[in-house]
Amino acid sequence: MYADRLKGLPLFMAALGLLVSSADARPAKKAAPPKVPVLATEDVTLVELKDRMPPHWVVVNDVVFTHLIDGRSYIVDADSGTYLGTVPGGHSHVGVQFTPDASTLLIPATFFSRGSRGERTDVITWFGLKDLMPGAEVVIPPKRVQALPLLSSIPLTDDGRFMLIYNFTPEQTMTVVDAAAKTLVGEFETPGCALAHMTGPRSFMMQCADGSMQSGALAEDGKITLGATTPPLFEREDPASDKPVRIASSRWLFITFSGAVAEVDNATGTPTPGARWKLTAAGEEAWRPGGLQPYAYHAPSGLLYVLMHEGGPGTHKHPGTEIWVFDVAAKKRVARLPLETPSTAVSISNDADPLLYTALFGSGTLVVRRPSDAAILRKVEGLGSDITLIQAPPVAPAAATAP
Amino acid sequence: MYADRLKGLPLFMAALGLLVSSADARPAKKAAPPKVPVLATEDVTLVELKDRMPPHWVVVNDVVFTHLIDGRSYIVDADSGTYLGTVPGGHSHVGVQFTPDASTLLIPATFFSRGSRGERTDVITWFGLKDLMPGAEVVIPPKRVQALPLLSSIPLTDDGRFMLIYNFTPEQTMTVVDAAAKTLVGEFETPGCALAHMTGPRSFMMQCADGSMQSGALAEDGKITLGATTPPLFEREDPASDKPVRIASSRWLFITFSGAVAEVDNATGTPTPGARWKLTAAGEEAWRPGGLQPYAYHAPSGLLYVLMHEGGPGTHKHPGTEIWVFDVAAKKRVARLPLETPSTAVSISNDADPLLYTALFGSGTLVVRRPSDAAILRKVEGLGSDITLIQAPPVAPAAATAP
Amino acid sequence: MRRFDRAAEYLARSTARNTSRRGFIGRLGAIVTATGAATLLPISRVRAEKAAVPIQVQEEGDPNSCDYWRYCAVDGFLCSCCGGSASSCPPGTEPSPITWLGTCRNPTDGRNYVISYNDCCGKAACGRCNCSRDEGATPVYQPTTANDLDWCLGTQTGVAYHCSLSVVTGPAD
Amino acid sequence: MRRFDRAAEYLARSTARNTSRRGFIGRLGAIVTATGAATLLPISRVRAEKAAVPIQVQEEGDPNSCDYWRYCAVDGFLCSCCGGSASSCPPGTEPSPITWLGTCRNPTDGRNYVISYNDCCGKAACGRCNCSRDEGATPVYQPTTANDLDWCLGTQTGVAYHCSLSVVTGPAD
Repeated sequence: MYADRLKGLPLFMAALGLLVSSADARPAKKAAPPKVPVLATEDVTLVELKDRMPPHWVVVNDVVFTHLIDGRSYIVDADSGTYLGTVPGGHSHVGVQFTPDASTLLIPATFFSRGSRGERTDVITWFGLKDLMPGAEVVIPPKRVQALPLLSSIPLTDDGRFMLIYNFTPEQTMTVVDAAAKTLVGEFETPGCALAHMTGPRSFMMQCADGSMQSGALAEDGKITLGATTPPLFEREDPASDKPVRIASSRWLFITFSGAVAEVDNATGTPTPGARWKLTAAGEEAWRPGGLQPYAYHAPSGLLYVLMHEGGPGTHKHPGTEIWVFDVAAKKRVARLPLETPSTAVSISNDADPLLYTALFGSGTLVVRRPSDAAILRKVEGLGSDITLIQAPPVAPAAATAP
Repeated sequence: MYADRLKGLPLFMAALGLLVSSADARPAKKAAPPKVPVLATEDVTLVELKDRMPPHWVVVNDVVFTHLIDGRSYIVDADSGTYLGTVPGGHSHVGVQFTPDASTLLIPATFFSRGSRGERTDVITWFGLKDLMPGAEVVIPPKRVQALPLLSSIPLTDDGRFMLIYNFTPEQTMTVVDAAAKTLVGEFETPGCALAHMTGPRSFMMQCADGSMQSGALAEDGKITLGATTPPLFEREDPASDKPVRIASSRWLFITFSGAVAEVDNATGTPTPGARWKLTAAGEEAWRPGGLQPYAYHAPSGLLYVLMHEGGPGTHKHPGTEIWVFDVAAKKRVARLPLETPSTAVSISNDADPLLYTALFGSGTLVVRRPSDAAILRKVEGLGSDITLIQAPPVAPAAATAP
Repeated sequence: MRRFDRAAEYLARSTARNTSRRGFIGRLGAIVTATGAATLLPISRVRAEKAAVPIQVQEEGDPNSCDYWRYCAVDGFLCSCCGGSASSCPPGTEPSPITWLGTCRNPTDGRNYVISYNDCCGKAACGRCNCSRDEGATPVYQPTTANDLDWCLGTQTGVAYHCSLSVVTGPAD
Repeated sequence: MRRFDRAAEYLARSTARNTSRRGFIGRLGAIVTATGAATLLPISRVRAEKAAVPIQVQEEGDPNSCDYWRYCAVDGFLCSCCGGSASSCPPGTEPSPITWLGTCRNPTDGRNYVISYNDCCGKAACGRCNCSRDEGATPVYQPTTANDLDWCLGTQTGVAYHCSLSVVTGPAD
């Protein structure tokens, strides 16, 4: 609407001798009569992204350890290596949850009224992928666990209906949000147990301080009831990582600091231990999994990618120097891929022709690799300070989609 | 009060076999019978600083350009090179104002209810040097100019009674806060003019868009009335920097981008132009002042320290490669001190035996120098991301001290 | 689109509000009142695009590089590196409706152009491709040509600065 | 001092509140209810000091270095580099009243000591001397020995994490 009025503006301002006088300050150099047409006056435009996240777009999370209140996620097109945009987090940023149709990002965040002090407010905010603008917001109890990022502290049910938020104050509770109605359902006590690993549309498992598993279920209204508990499955000396790997709807692999694997199935609502095996063979005991995101599972191929390094106890956050690839069904290593740069995070896209991703905390660089040999396809640099988790979007539309 | 109850705690916990079991995980190595006494159980303590800022302590401001909501100031003991602590700023952090007795820091800050979005709140917060805790707070109109840091956008009157905050929305106004009563006085229109350079207990000068100076005065209740205006004193082609230098209570040096100096005195309430001279001599026209804090004036010696570099128009933010030292009364250069590292900020302590400070934006390093030859005495590294302004505290107690 | 209608409304309201006040009618305000606040709006239209709008065909240079000719007076993160382009704001941001202007010489045609350095706003700083060139930039008390100011002040989303555009508004000569 | 009285009050209130609730009485809570919440307080006294309290005379090593023996299980910014020391919080922060414990071997006397890794809280991250050693640290579902958790949760000033202490609470052997 301003186009006509603005056409004469530069001329007007030049006449005023005020706004464009900086040009006059430079030595006036008589240009040869230009042969090219004058550049057109441009509009300011605003980029829109797609309606849904393509399989090879990826969300890279930055916790910004030195400025923890300014955590954020970057969206990158891994096929082209293009930086597409950013979505804001908050203090102690974890990551996003994709709606099943990959159209929307749900981001839990913590804010203070005065930067790093003052009244604390925790919210979940909906960001449409297309415009990356903050949409609906639900205020939740200001108790969200503040820790190194764990996706199982903010799970979304497979159908996108409920979001669960693990609280630690140090009382342990779980907040439930109705993601369809965009309302708070409530806060439920989960004494002694942490995180929620989804095992079905309305069921999950928690990990408990004594090494046991606790099952939980959401009613149709989102209320949580706790169910059966296993005996302790792990020794205190070699605990299972708090970053287990989901290999089927109800089945997870819990992997200890030393690389022992235990499968647990919660299909019946009672966590049931299954096969046990090891990532390392005889003679490989010096190798351990490590990093902030040491495991990536590719469902279409049944392959598990693990960041491995040589190190003793207490090195569970050390970066991996190799990626070991396992056929989970066969419980067998199928490849050992050295990395030219150590990495603290590994991830893989969920499509049939996947891209493998790695990053080193502090590098600000996402490395896009060929899964078969970890060969570098491209690097995307300048991704902030402290990359923690790399998240590939869901590919197949889930059975139900949240409105 | 818990001391007695806690004495047995470690033992108790060891007996529980829970909290200290990590020790058990390590190979038990029988130590030779120790000859040294067992380490004492320690208390957690909290460091207190001094009641007043010594002359050689210095405040180093970090705007954190990549995470603008987390600006802050670092406090450093420049004699020892020790990092003493930090005080928080907010979005687009400028710096602090010292109370005349150097006991308290007043910090204007901008916050948003959701990190970098949401409702904006601007406040002034009092931080006692001794405990660096946020004390009183006055909420001001959320209009504080957001710009590269300028101390004349947040001046305190010499007696510490009123704080002035320059607003740009783009309407130009000045907020006044009663720093004694810790209340908001009001917001006053200052059309066409910016910043406030204090020229007496209740008077100041502003710089105006047409190159003129506007005088202003505060009544005893803090209300601002505007007074006399000068004709334009500077050409648009070579504007005076917005970082003038105060050389006496009512007198300021305004220095243009090319290094022309104009003194203006507001003793009478009518800004009166005085001497004009140049930083550069014949043949030195290629040299210009530059940086984010290009000038430091040392009142006891009457010496002006200027960051100079070789460069043409448009280089007014370029780092200085030399410090030129001028005797202001004589309008004469007395030294030319090459710097081994370019610097964007220069400052000097206000005592009779001063330390000279420099920093380069992005380096995170404060360099402490001998004023006579700019020789490096020590460096303080790890001071965040983006050092903008270096502030030395007042030395002599001012005539009046605010309660 | 909705957001920019709102921004235009804001400015309209802002102008209306200020006709009866001195605050906006000073040495700076003179420009505004003489022509209506809208003339401080180098944004003629803002439309959403499926992709960042590239530079014009007869241009040369790399808009991801600080050397690119339009950036002669920029100071900030280049939107080209942040999911936008020299004239497109990244998704999820809002262009500042008012801003400051510089003049740069296009090496391809030898002409000087008035460049509008609108900020894209409402998200934390992008942090990529920091570029400070400052040619013709003035101190903050001359705001219409000052690049030290955060120009997000007219936006709905608040003053948080994300990145800077460099939009061709027309020839200067 | 006032602040820590408040912290103690908080915990006292918190315990009282929880005696009638299941939330604090689980596998973790058992420890608490058996002994009273105060036993989760490795802070026996907190007093203000004019200077950071140095390491003990019979110790060796540089507390500004990540190699220093007490840091065997730390994960964060060392308060020693932030205006404090291994046992002193920097000015303007508040020690976390509850925390997690590790066990480290003092090379000078060959003894193992229980180290309390209290966080200093209420200010943005210090950013100096980041140190991650993790010996004996457990996953977050075993919180009493987990260093991935922000332990500022019991403070008055909020959960903002500034830096980490490494306080000798006694011999472990």
